[in-house]
Order: sequence, then C-alpha cells, then structure tokens
Amino acid sequence: MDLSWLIGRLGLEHLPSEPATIGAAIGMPLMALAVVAGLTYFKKWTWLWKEWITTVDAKKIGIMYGIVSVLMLIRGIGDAIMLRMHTAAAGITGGDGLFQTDTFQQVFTAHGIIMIFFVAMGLMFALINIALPLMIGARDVAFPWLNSFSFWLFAVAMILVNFSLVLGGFSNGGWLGYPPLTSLEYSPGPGVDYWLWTLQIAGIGTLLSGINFIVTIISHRAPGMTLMKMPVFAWSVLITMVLVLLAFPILTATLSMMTLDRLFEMHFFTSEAGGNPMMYVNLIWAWGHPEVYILVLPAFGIFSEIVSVMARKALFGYKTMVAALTAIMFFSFLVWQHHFFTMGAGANVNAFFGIMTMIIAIPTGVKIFNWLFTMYRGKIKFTTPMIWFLCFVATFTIGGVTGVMMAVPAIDYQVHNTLFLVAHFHNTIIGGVVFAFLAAITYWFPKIFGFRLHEGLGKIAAYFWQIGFLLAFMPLYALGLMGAVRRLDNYDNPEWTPFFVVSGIGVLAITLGAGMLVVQIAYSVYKRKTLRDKTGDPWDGRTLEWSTPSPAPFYNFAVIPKVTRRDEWWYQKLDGVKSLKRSDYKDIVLPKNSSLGFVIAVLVGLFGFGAIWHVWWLMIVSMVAIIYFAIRRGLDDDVEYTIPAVELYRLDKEARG
Amino acid sequence: MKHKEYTKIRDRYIYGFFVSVVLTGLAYWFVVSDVFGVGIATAVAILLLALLQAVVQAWYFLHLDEESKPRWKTQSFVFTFIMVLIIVVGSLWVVMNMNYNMNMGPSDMRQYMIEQNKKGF
Amino acid sequence: MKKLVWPIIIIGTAFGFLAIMWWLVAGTKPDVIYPSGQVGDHQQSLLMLTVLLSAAVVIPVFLMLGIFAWRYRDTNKKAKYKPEWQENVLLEAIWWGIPVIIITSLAIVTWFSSHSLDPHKAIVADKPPLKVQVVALQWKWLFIYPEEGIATVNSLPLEVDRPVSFEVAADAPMSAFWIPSLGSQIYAMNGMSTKLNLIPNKTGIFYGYNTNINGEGYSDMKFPVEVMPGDAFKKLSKKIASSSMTLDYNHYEEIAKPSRDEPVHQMSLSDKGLYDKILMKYMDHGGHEAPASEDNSNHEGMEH
Amino acid sequence: MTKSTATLMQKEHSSPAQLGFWLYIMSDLMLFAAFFATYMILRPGANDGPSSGDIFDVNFALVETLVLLASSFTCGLAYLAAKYKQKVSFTRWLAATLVLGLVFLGMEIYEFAEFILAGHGPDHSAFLSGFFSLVGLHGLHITAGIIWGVVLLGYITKRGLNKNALRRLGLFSVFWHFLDVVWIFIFTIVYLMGVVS
Repeated sequence: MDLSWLIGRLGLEHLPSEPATIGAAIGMPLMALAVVAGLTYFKKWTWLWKEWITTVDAKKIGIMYGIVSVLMLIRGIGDAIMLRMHTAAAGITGGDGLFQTDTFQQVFTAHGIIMIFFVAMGLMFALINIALPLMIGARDVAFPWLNSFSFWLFAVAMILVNFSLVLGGFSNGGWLGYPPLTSLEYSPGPGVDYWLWTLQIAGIGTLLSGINFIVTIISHRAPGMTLMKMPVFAWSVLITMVLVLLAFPILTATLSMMTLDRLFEMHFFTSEAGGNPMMYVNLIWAWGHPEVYILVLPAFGIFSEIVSVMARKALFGYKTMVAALTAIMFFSFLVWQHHFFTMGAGANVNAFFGIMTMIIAIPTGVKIFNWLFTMYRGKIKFTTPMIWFLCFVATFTIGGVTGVMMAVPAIDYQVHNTLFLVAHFHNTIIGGVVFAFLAAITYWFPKIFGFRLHEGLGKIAAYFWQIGFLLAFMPLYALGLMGAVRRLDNYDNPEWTPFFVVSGIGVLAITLGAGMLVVQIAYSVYKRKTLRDKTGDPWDGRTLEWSTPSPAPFYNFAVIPKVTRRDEWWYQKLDGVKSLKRSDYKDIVLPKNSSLGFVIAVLVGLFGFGAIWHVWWLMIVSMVAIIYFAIRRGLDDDVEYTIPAVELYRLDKEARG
Repeated sequence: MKHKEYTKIRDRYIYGFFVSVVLTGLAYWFVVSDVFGVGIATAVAILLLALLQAVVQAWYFLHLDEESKPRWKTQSFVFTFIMVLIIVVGSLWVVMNMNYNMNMGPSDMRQYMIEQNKKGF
Repeated sequence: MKKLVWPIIIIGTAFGFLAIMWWLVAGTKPDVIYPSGQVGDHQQSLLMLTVLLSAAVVIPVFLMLGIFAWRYRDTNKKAKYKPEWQENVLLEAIWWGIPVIIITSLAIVTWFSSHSLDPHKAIVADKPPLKVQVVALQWKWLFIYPEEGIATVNSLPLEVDRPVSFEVAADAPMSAFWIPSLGSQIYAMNGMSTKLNLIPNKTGIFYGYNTNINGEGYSDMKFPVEVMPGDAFKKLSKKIASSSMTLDYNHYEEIAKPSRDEPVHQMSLSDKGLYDKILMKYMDHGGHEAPASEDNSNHEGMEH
Repeated sequence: MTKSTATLMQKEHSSPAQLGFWLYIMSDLMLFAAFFATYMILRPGANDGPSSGDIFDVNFALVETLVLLASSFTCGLAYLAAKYKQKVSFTRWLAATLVLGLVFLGMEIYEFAEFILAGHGPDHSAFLSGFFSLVGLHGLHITAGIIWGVVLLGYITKRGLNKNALRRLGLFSVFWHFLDVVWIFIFTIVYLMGVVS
C-alpha cells in the first residue's frame, strides 16, 4: 500500500535509534505539553494570542527573540557538553566514545547551526528590537508587521531544527555541509533537507529584518539627530544591516541551488555531469564571512555604549569608530576566500585574499584602542556589563591575533580545519559576540522589565564563563598544532587525552556560567521589588532610551524628543531635564496587531516540512495559502489606530509614576 | 486636460523606451553579424551596451535623476552594483583559477576526454 | 583591603590557568611546531614571526587594559577625571599607523611566502621527485606509485631528502590530505587532480590525516608516513612490486567500497593509468566518440 | 522639470515604503548576482549534452526582450496616468503591461518546454541547471509581478486611484522596471554571449 502520494517519504523508520536522541525526542514534546497544560490551566491562551503572538511592538518581539535564543543557548551548550564528554571518554577508554559516529556528527552540525543562527542572530535581533527604536528616539520600527513576520519565520525555523530530533535526524555534514557529502549521492536522507530548510527560512526572516532596520535608522530618527549625532550602537546596527541586506541573498541563492540539486536532481554542485562543488564552497563563504561580521559588529556597538556609560566619559574618537565600522563593512566582502586557501587556488589568489584579511585587522585594532582610551581618565563603575567588557578585550584580542596568523596562506595550510581553527572562531564568537550580548542583556534588562539583574550573581557567571572559555579552548590551540583535526570523534594518540579532558572540564565550567545566568534571572525575578529601577536610568546613561520610564511604555516616547548633540540624554541631565507640558502631548498613531505574520510563517514552515518529506500536496496547498494571505495583508488598509492626546497624557503620567 | 508636465514626463518615457530599443538592437546586431568577430571583443561590446541600457532605464524609468538631496536610492544602487561586481568577478576569478590549477575544468575535461579516447581507453 | 579581593582572584586564576597549560604542553612536540620537512620548517618560522609581530599589539592592549581599569576605578580619588576628552589626532595616528606598518610588513611576507610555499611549486633537490598519486576513498587512502609500479592502502612509505610530487584526487566526498610534520594540506576532490609538493628531511614515522569531513569514517582516515633512507625504500618497493596481490580497475572497485578502520594493504600496480581512470569516473561519462570535427591541434598533452 | 512635479515625485520617492522596497530590490540584485556567477561558472559543464551555442535561438530571445521592454514602457505610462487620476487610460495601460508580461512568460515557458521535450531538461547537465535556474528565477519574478498587477487592477477598479493605490502602484512599477533591467543582463550574458563563444 504505497502511501507516498499522501505522506511522501515519512515513515516510522525515521524515528531516532540512539539513546541520547531518544531522550531528547521524548523530552522536548513533554516540555511543550507542560507549557500547553500550564497555559490551559491558567487560561492564558487569549492573553498569549493578543499580547504576544499577534503583537507588532518591537520590544515584545525583542523579548520573544530573547526567550527563543536563551532556550537555544541551553540546547547549544547541551550539544557542546555531549561533544566534549564524548571526546574525553574516547581518550580515556581508548574506545569509540559515548555516541555512535553518526549521532556525534549530527550533534556538532546542530550545535553549529543553533549557536550561529538561533543564539547569536537571535540575541542580536532581540537586543536590536529592544534598544534601537528607543535609542534613536523612534516610536517603533519602520515596518512593524514585517518585524512580527520576520520573528515568526525565525521561530518556525527553530521548531523545524528541533523537530528533526524527533523525526528524521539532522544533517551530518557540518554547519556549512559541503557537497558532495551533502548532495544526493552521499546523503540521500531527510537530515540534510532539515538543515537546508532551517537555514533558508531563518535566512529570509533575517533578510527582511535587515531591510526593516535600515529604513528605521534612515527615516525614523528623532528630529535633530543627524547620522553623526547617532549613538555608535545605532551605527553598528546600520552597517550590520547593510551587510545582511547584501550577504543573505547569496545564502538564499546557494541554499536554493542545493535544494534544486536534491529535489529535482539538478547538477549545480554534484561531482559528475559538469557540476562544481567548489562553486558551493565559494558562494557559501561569500555569505559566510560577511555573516561573522554581521554577528560581531553589533557586539562592538554594544561595548562602545557600555564602556562610555560605565566610565562616565564620552566615547573616544567617535568619528574614527564610525570610519572603522565602514571600513570593516567594505572589506568584509573582499576576504571570503581565506576560508578555503587549501582548496588549490594559485598563489596570487591566496596572497590577495590573505592580505585583504589582514587589512581588516587594522580597523578592529583601532576600535579596541579607542575603547581603552575611553576608559582613560574616566571614573569606571565595575558593574557586570563592565566585567563582561574586560573579559571581552582579553579574550577577543587573542582571537584577533590567531586570526591574523591564519590570514597568512602559508600558515593556514598547516592549521586549516584543525582544532586551532576551532579554537580561533570560538575565541572570536564566545569572546566577542556572546560576551557582548550577555553584557547587553544585563545592561538593557531594567529598561524592558523594570527591575535590574542581581549584580553579584552576574559577576560570578562572567567569572565562570571566562575560566570555562580558557580551559575549554586554549588546549584546542595546542591540539591543533599537534595535528588534531576538527570534528574528530575518535583518536588513538594517548598524548592528546589530557588536552581533551581539560577541554571537557572547561565546557562544564561554561555550563556552570550559563547555569548562573539562569539562577541570576530567577533570583532577580524573585527579588524584583528590591531591584526595582524607579528612575528609568539605572546606569546614569547617556543615550535617549534612558530618558523613558522603566519598563518602557508600549509607545516608547509620548513626545518624540528633540536632539541637538551626541549623548543627548547626558547633556539634558546636566542642563536640568525639562518636564513635558500638557500641551506637548499630541495624538499619536500606532500600528494594529496582526495575526497574519504568525499565520504566513507557519504556512512557510509547513511548505518546508513538505519539501523535506516530499509531501508534494502539502507544498502546493501551503504555497497557495501563503500567496492568498500575502495578498490579503497587502491590500489591508486598516492597519493603524490612534491614541488621543488626553489618553496619552494619562498613560504617560501613570507610567512615570 | 493634459498638463504640460504630463506630456513632458510621457515624452521622457518615450525617449527612454526608444533609446533602450536601439541599444538592444545594436547588441543583437553585433552578435548576429559578427561585427567584432567571435570572441572577447564582441562580449565586451555587448556587456557595455547592457550596462549603458541599465543606466538609461534607471535614469528614465526609475526616476533616479530626480531624487531629493541625500539620494539614498542612487547611493544604494551604486554600492550594490559594486558588491555585485565583487561577488561575480571574485567568484569567477577564484573558481576559474582553481579549475585551471587542477586542469580539470569542464572544458579541459572535454579536451582530456578526447585525448583519452584517442588512446583507446 | 576589601578592594584587593577581585584583583587577587583574577591574578590567582590567571596563574592557575597558566600552570595547567604549562603542565599540559611541557614535554609534547607538536608536529606543526617541530616539523621534519623543509616546507614545514618555513611554515613554522612564519608562525613564530606572526606571533612576534602581533605581540607588538597584544602586549600594549593587555597592559593598558589592566592599568586603566585599576587606575581609573571610581573609588580611586587620586585619578584625574576628564569626561569631555574624546579626540586626539596624535593617538589616532599612532594606533592607525603602527598596525598599518605591522600589517604592511606582514603583507610583504605573505606575498613572498604564498609564492615560495605554493603547493603547486616543485621542490628542487638533488634527487629527482618521487611521483605519488593519492586517492581519498570512503574512509581510507590509496597511494599509487606509478614509476615504482606499486600501490598501498593506508600507509605512505617515502624516501628521506627526496622531494615528493603528490597528485591528489578523490573518489569520495570532499576530503583533504595533510601530513602536519611535512607541511601543507590540500583538498582532494572527485574528478579534480590537485598538486602538492613536499620533502621529508628526517627519517622516522609520522602521521597524516584527512582534515575535511567526508562522512562516517572520517576520523579513521589517519595513516602512518614511514620516511626511510634511499636504499631501504628501493628494497621495500621491490618487495611490494613482487607481491601476489595486484591492483587493477576491478580490484580498485572492491577497495573503493565504503569501509572503516581499513588495515594496511601493499600491492603491485598492474594498470599504470589507474589514476586517470579514477578521475574519468567523474568526467562527462566518456565512452562515445567526441564530434569528429573537433580540432584538437592546439591541445597540449596532459602532463602527469 | 518644474518645481511642482519635482516635489510630487520627491514626496513619494522618499517614503519609508519606497525606500524599504528599493532595499528589497537591492537584495534581489545580489540574489541574481549569485545565480549569474554560478551560471557563468557552470556554462562549460555541458556533460556531453548541448552547449550554449547549440540550443539558444537569439531571434526568439530578441522578441522576448522587446516584449518585456514594451511592457516596461506601458507600465511607466500606466503609473503616469494613475498619478494624473486618468482612470480609463490607466486601466488600459496597466492591462497592456500585464498582457505583454503574459506574452513574455508564455514565450519563456514555450522555450523551456521545447528544451525539456528535446531531452535537455535541467537535470541533464550543470549548464542546463544553471540556465533553467537563472532564467526560471526571472520567470518566477515575472509571474509574481503579473499576480501583483492583476490584484492591483482589481483593487483600483473597485476602490479607485486613492492614496494607498498610488503607493502600491509606485512599488509595482519600480519592481517591473527592475525586472526589465535584470532581463537586459540575462539577454546579454545568457543568450548573446552564449551564441558568441
């Protein structure tokens, strides 16, 4: 009884066989059921639908991005523990480690995808949604509905990647699975398709957000705030979004070609029939390198804000920082070949891209010196964000140095795809991106939730993250030089075992650090009365978001402030803050909630699921429904509502307490 | 009630359309009648014509010449075009160079294949 | 006293960590740092050069970080506080200028080293280069010595001080051929023959790896590289050449089947053009005659 | 260009929707750039099947180009008529644009069907995969444009040329002109250069 017309290649044989994956495959639905049961018990479904699922308020969308990212951080660290415990056990027992090779390969592929797409990009969009509109004096983003739709695409992609645990497994080709390994010839299963569609859906969501934030920064700044009076975080977001706008289409194109290869047996990247796998490597890294700058530039922007506020001093060399950001934006599109120096290109090609890669190190170095000289002659408060900054400078500098080392092609021939490379990119991503985002969570938490996070626990968490990072990744540098290649699931060189064991201990220390973060949030919620932020300006800030009450009201600014110079709020406080008069309040227009963002995103998820399992009818039905709802949204003219001045005045008085 | 502006803008569209048709016809003529012979010269000529037509269309049809001061659309168009060139030319340079080094690019493969057939493999 | 708590914790942790790393690293001889081939030596010296050059940036950053953080903490009354000081052309000139100088010198070194250590460049030595054709299979390595007429699986005997000119291809997902103690790695791909030139300058047993994941048995693709004096190598290749097991295309098909933890095989080579046939598996399904009118007078012979 | 029309043009050129849609067009340019680069790399990979010179008919492609150019022209006139509230001539010109678009799409589908029936489907060689995906991607964009145009026509006949209609029509005309610009490069790089070398 061939049911493939109905269920494509779905079947029970795709259920997991490995004990660890079975555990996850049972655990995850159970957690989902617990959430559903809680919601039903407390009758919170309408609240969830009205306040969260259909919201277009950037701050709420930011909170949702944050929740998904923290959940995925926990899963990502869980994957990391599995990997390091496996390699440590493989060394000690001399056997094959804790898991089968296929499971091990799926775990590090999922670890890569989840950490980059759902933790790093997720936290980035969480923080941008929360802080950017407030910082540039805007009421909301330029396209609120598009913001909701982008988030739900991101959430649907997250569900897809986690559902692969329950049915079908994930790709085992690494986070950027090179063909021919991920082509039909060597990986016919649904795992690679899960990987393709997860990246495709998340990628489209990111691209739409990129457009959204560029227009927000260009056309929604407060009156008087010229580009050169904008906070540096806003500059880093503008430049990051330009990179997103130009790089993510290349990812969409490359994944579409790979999907065509797998669905309709075309020959873009197959090794036979004229296909060229090297073109995949070339294209995926033409997106890949701008992607890592997309991750790190907001981190630079965050630290520019934090250092300036914590040292109570204007950021040193504002113009140079903006010039450095622009230089990084341009050069990040000229270096991608350093990811495959060893593929066989000629000396001229390697030398050119190597030199371009080194040139990027100059503006990055300049930024670090500018931060250091912002601390010089300042009055530094060692709050948790500042501790994260000190850890960032120490760690990121090592990462930058190993990066310059690997920029020389001749050296890269010896360290490419070894644990030296693994240590380098963890150095720049954990040391740079993760430290910055954890600092930013502590920094902007009171603005969104109205109470601060507990300082002591925050510092301990930072301490464990820093020690855990050093123990986990410094041994990998040494292992890389000893010939240990990356993604090893077993090795027979007893000399390496102590290194892998120390690295395993390091990962446990990082887990302790992450655990301390969860404890910190829980404890701060418990103690939110004493940690309440009454003034709306807990850190004595310098930018506009600290002029609003905490938690920031849904309309952000009752009256959009006039901006005359950089660090507007700092100088307003020095000259004495003028309170708003009754006549300043005007009617304001805000976007209406819309469920279509969620609905269309779910349909896109179904389309992807249909494509993974070759359920052709599901693909056709969901595509037609997508077009229908898109047209309905396109033609919908009634998308805004107004708040009369009287009501606004009352709300604002209430919020200011 | 035809405004003077209405006819002015319409004439711009007609002018733009006419120039585009001429440029397309020119490129077609270069290729069909081998004006510059087979090879690089023709390819460069028709690419230049294509670039010219793209500018003409952007100017007349997309009204890029009338944009207000900060000219965001024109700036982003030029910047994206540079990035497109970097990606396309960069990819061609990198992958062609690798194919050449492995002297097994598809076209060389065809040559190699012929030579192997001669040896009776 | 209380204000010294955190500095003590930080310095204590730093020294504790350095002690652990010293305990780990002391006594080990990483292949990349202690290579035994001319190419590896050059790469090792390049590595040390970049460490020195970047130290010129890293050390000031760490020093300034510690000093500024300690000196300008808010509880230190003696420190001067100038909140508006945010521009200084001289300082900017320094931290744009010095890195530009460092990077320019490194760029010059990069340009020359990329050409001198280019894997495609043949190594000149007194002995003629040894030709080895490497084929990455699903989870093992096949080494073909066309001139000696022998082939081995998962073991690479070489002659000391004699340059080796590898031709690397694959019949498996993209893999990469790397011997850390001899120098550069290079990718191995289906239907593509890449060149790599190395030279072993010390005898002994070293190990080679596959650095690009190509499926399940990826970690099992470790192989011993035995570097021996000239006459021992000649004696070994004669012994292998006379062995009963021979390698032709059909036997090759047997070996190419996916397998893990493949033991070492040593065979005599009965089909000299085997390597080209493996490459042709991925070309345009050869077999039918190309169009007769194909004029291949300008076709230069494929140099092996 | 008198002051009034300049401000008229300028007012609706810098609205967030116009700028946002323009940035989407820029990202679409990069999407096409990736497909162009791949097509050019894979063009020699004919896998013993037909190479570009064998199967492309330049005359057919020229007609397609002129059809699309005409529809871009009529689309400009439609937008102009709409801005001057001339509903009758607007409807005529927009209908003309959509019909020409359908003719172009029909020709393209005809060419694809002809290749597939002759056994040169996209799954036969890398060159054909590259060709079908590049020209097919443009075809998909044209299809989306036609659906958008039809929906707009229906909306405007029902609700007239109000502010929202003009805004959407402005976006549609930018999209349609952009598709013609991309087709210029497809015509040049795929068809013309395919026949030359």
